[in-house]
Amino acid sequence: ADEVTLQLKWVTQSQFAGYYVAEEKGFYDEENLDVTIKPGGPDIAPEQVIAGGGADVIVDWMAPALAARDKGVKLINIAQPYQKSGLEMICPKDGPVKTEADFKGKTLGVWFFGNEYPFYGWMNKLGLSTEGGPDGVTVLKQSFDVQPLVQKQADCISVMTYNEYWQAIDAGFKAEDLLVFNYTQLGNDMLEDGLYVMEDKLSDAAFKDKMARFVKASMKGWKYAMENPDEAAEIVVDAGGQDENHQKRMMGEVAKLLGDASGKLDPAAYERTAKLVVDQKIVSKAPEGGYTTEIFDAASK
Amino acid sequence: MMRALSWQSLVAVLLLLAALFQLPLANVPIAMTAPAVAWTTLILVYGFLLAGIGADTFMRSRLWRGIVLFLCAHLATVFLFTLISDENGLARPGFYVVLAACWLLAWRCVEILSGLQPRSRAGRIILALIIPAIFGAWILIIWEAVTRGLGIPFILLPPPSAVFTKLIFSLSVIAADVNQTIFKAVLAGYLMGCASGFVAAILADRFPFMRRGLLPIGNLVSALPMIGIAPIMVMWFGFDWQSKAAVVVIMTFFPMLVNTVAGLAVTSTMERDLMRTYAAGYWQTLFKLRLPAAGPFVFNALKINSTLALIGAIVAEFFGTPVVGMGFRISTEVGRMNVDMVWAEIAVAAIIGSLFYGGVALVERAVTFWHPSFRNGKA
Amino acid sequence: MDMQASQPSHATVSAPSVISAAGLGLTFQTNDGPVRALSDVNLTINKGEFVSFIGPSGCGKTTFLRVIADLEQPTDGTISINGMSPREARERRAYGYVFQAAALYPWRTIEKNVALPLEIMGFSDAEKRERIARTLALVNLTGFEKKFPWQLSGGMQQRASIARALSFDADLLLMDEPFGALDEIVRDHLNEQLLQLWARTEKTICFVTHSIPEAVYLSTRIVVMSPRPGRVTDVIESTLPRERPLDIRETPEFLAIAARVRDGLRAGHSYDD
Amino acid sequence: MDMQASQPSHATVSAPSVISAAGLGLTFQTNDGPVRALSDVNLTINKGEFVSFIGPSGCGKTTFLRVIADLEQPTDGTISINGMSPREARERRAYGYVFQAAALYPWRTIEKNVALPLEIMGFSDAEKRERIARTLALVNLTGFEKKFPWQLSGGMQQRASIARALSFDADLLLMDEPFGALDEIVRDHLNEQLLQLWARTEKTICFVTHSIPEAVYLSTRIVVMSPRPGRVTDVIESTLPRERPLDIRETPEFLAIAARVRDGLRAGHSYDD
Amino acid sequence: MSEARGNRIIPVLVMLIAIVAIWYAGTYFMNAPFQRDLDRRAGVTRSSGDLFIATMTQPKPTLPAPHQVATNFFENTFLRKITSNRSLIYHAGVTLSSTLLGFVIGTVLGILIAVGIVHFTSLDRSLMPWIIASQTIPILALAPMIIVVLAAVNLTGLLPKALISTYLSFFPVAVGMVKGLRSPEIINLDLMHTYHASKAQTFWKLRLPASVPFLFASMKVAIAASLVGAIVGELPTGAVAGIGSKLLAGSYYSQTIDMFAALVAGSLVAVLLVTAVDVVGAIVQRRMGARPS
Ligand SMILES: Nc1ncnc2c1ncn2[C@@H]1O[C@H](COP(=O)(O)OP(=O)(O)OP(=O)(O)O)[C@@H](O)[C@H]1O
Ligand SMILES: Nc1ncnc2c1ncn2[C@@H]1O[C@H](COP(=O)(O)OP(=O)(O)OP(=O)(O)O)[C@@H](O)[C@H]1O
Ligand SMILES: [Mg+2]
Ligand SMILES: [Mg+2]
Repeated sequence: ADEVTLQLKWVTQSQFAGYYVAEEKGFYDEENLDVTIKPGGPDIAPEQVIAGGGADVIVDWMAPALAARDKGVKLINIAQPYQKSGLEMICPKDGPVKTEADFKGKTLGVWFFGNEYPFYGWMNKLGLSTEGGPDGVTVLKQSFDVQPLVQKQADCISVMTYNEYWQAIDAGFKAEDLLVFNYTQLGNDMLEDGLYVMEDKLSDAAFKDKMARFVKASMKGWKYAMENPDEAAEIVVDAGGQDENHQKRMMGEVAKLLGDASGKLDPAAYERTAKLVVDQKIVSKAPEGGYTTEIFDAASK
Repeated sequence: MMRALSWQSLVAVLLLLAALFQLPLANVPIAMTAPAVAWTTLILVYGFLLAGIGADTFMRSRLWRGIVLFLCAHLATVFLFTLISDENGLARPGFYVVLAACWLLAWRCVEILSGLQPRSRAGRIILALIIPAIFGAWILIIWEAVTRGLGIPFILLPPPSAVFTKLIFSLSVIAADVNQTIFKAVLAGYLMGCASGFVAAILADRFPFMRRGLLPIGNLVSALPMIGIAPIMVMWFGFDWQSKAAVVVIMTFFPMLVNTVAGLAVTSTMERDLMRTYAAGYWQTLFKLRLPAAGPFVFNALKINSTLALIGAIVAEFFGTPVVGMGFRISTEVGRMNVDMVWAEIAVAAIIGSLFYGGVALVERAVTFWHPSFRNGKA
Repeated sequence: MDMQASQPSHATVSAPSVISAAGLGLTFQTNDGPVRALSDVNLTINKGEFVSFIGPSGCGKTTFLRVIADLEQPTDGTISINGMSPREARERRAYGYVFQAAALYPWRTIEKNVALPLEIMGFSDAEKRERIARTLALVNLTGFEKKFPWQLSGGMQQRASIARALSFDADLLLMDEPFGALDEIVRDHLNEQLLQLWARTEKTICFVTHSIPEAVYLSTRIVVMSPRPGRVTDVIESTLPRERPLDIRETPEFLAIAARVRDGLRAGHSYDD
Repeated sequence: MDMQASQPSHATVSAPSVISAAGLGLTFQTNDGPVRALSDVNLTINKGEFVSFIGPSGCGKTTFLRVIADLEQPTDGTISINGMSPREARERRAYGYVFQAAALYPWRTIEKNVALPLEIMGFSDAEKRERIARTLALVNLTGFEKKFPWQLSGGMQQRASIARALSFDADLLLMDEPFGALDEIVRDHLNEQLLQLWARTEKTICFVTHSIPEAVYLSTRIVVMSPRPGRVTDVIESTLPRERPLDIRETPEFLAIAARVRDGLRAGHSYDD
Repeated sequence: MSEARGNRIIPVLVMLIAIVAIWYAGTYFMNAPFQRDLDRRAGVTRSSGDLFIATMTQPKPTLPAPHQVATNFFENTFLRKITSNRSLIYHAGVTLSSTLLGFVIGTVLGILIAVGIVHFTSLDRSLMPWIIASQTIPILALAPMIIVVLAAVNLTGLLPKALISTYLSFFPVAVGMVKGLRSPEIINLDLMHTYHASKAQTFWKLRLPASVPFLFASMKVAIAASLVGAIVGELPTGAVAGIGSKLLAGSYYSQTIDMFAALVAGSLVAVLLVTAVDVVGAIVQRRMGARPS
């Protein structure tokens, strides 16, 4: 079988259920693939891993992938399982923030490590400085939980619809207590979990073929996960995911972001993301060739 | 006077001969048209190296031999690097062979300098600085040669020259980070942690019951992975420097406690009996005998803590910060693929850490000058 | 052997007793069981006496001095110093103690080391200066005030520690092998000076030594001790005059006393340590 | 004073010279400038002699022994050991050295400590066993083979270190104040034993001491030294017979030699250390 | 004897009880504000006793109560199969293996460096300042990158984590051993010289045995450092297994109770390791004739 190493962006959880399901259900085997799934973590940059040759394909967000491309690591998107963004900002309703206009002078929690771009894009659009002060917002590098809200260290914090949002609920906030700013709804979203490979490897036909089979099997896994969320969550827990209930709920939420679960990249979404990274000067020049439909097309045959 | 060729020189000669079979040393980029330049460089490199070997073999004065070797080895290295400076991944095996010859001569130079016994204080200080400096420089030179020569991807390991450039151009950002991490978190935490550890040690000393209860616990806690509490401290004390300082306080408290208590116990029975014969009180004995005697131990803790404090603060910043600070910068810039910035911060951290440590060591030398370890300064 | 050396058989019966021990015993509790360091010691020392203690290693000489100085508590018998308990005597700073090692504090200069007891006892600055100068001159260390202990030879350090014990002018001096580490010539010299000091100041001195000639040369009385358990086996009165030039040591009288001390010593000695 | 003590004026002129020093000098370079530790030492020591070195602290006694042992390099003059350079002599293991402190290795038992030089010199196991047993018996330590040094008294430790120096049967013994730390009785006993050993084995012994009686009692010749710079000021031949019971020390002949040594010593002495 | 032991244990017990009491008080004060917020949102009013109980039983407290931690620790230690990835024993085992590997490599490396420094002046002069400087580098910040870079050259699994432990543990060993190898007094070295012993003989028969107490003292520090290295090294390996991953996972999901249980497990491992080194040291030194204290 052909060996493929997949580097995830984060720890094992239902966010990546499709890949674990494809592995567990033998979809990869059907395509004659031997897939190794490497979980990520807070300080793992998948871009670095793939540049160092530690993976064949990675799950990454579009903005950091384009940034890496700008730095000479020629990453290219070959499929886009997540068609919608799961990023949100939540504020307690009894807090000072009621609308976007109230952000001025407030403290907002943000994740970094490549996850900060949508936020900066949004603030850019609102014309708010992120340097603090009465006319700007104070940015906190937030931990990956909802403590800042519990401890009232921030007025609003970042959450993923499928993960931290539910931690807030678990911590005792009710849905009606929370004000939600959804990046997708506000039109500030950037593409999230997509599959990326090194561009130069695509010149190898065998590799291309391997990737096409990988994408095909992975999307089959995603479809299965969408249809059988509880089973998918259990598979994730068996693979090392924490907290079964949490994973089940996460799977339900993730399913909402997959769209038709085809893994097709919407060029318009790509262009919007590309424009945002240029606007924010994350990259020095407008990205070119950040994606290819070749693999996806081959996979859908 | 001719003496036997030192083994470093001998091996260097052999390496230089071997390299002749490996020419050219580096692929010349197509853009660079004049091969004559490459040849001139090669001749210069060989010339300097052979001059160095000659000096090592024929010169009389140790000092001058050291100086000439130093110049020859490093000038040769500089010219060698011009061969691969245009582009990454140019070096061929011969390059490394010649580099190894340069390194051997530098080693020989260090050996000669180590053998010098300068009479003047200034001479000794200069020597004490220059020898490790050569060693450090060669770590950087080899690093540079490997990253550039092999064309290692920038985001895995940038060459030191790129790190240095980045450092120079980002001074204002780094200054803000240093201010946040070092001057707020580390300094405050260090002072509080050391002071409270010291006071706790004296309390433990005054009340034996407390000592017997606290010390086993202190010994235990000082072996614990205190890094694990960083996320908890962030949870409790918020995102700003206070939580980092709290981590530093906890990490520095126990080493200080344990060391000071040990230090307070070092006085000999006879020294303490002397105080008893004067019918001296507890505090008189403490201030006139036991604290001065504990000095070396207290400074030991201060030195250990100086590196612990830095590491603690930086790691704590991984778990949540305002958007400034060395730990913040390191973790976010990795995410942004600005690896040169990461290394620049690390370099600054190392320099500040070394200065911090060195400063404490100097104060130690001034305060505990009487301790035998400073007296018989046997090299 | 005169085991009941309790009463001073000496001439000056009228002199007040500075130290008087009766049935004194001390047992240390150690891991391997009790160690009987002193046993049934009866001894009275009068004002102005110079008493040497001699005996093999481990016979309790140091322990006895430490009991006097209230550094150990006796387990049997009684002892009184100037009619007080050792504790009271210590709190009134009744004695100066010279340890076997110099025990100078390395972070203090010689002058500061000598000043140490004066600081603790709260002497005024002027008085401190005066006393330091005087006692350092007494032990021939003028000019070395600002040196640190490790910059001095062993003999000079020992002299500094004697100066320290003298500085506050206690009437009783307890000296535990103060000259053990010195060569014979320096030792002779210091012996002479100590005798002079004693003659001049009328202090009472208890002096531990391993050297028979030193004991005979210095003392008005020599207490010979023997180990296991530590006890007094002989008390020898010196018949030498108070005025003693160094070459008194070659007189037959001196040698006779020395021989008696040696016999006393040998009797209580075993050879395997 | 007999400054040119270069020729042995002793009876056995025909005995081969073991050590001969001519114009020997040694200057240490220190931070505060050069220290002249030895200056113009002329001395010949013949086979079978027992030579004591005596002199105030810092006069170069240890330094002289260390030069013989090739632990220091002389800066002037020449010295030869059995006709070889000190270095060659050391490499042929020509001497045994007993340091002032016992310097036993605490992690080795007494027997292993004595075995140390034998191991290094590559003796066979059987021979090692035999020699250990023999030398330990010689210093009266049989039965203590398996003890660790701290389980022995100071005197026993010192005897073990002497056994160690004797174990490989060098013809020359260099002993630097070996009995300095012992009390008088033990010292007397060891002195007697050392004399017996010397009489039996015909070794040549160089012996440093601070004690005049010890020097006189042991030696065939006494070398008196004086400091700043360290030099030989007197060489005194002993007229005592080879056979010496302990009480020879009270004879007038003994006292006369002792007095001469004391005079020689005092002449070269200054009192400030 | 038993009285002496009682004298040693009672104060420790009292201190521990005091700590637990303070902990409970802390639990109340740390958790109460959020509990009040919750109650306010839910419109509940509680008596103060009720509030106290509520702060002790929060599922995701800011500071878990000692009994919550103890229960969690007990369940995850004794009630789970050792192979289960919820078992703390399993995670401790993972951390232990890389700790020990790193510790062994670090100790060997430290000894080698010390031997080099003691025998070559050029190394002594040039290396020592950098060994100190090396420890001021926040290696922990570098750990993720190191693991990625090592993965790039196909070093994965135990070794990369162990190397971080190595980096932290070689330092105390090197420094301690330099001291130890230099601890023989001049007189002992001179003794070897009079025997015309070779450098190797001097090393094996004098320097090495003399350095043993120093070695064990620094190994105690080194093994604790090694444990820190292993825990930190686990964070960037995808939090798959090990105490570090439990800490991290706990912090992702605000499972403070889990985090504290993991901390307790880490502490126990630390105590065990340090004690083990201590015991081995005592045995070795006893064999070598150290005086029982
Ligand atoms: N603190 C102690 N604990 C237990 N035993 C002790 C203690 N101090 C002294 N001893 C024992 O008491 C005995 C007498 O000791 P002491 O120090 O008085 O002897 P010494 O006559 O001064 O001998 P030296 O001439 O060697 O100084 C010895 O057997 C010694 O081991
Ligand atoms: N390594 C050294 N460096 C510098 N000076 C030294 C050194 N060793 C000895 N000296 C000096 O050389 C002189 C002679 O010293 P040495 O040790 O030979 O004296 P000694 O006669 O053995 O004295 P003691 O009786 O105190 O042992 C002294 O002044 C001493 O300070
Ligand atoms: Mg004593
Ligand atoms: Mg000497």
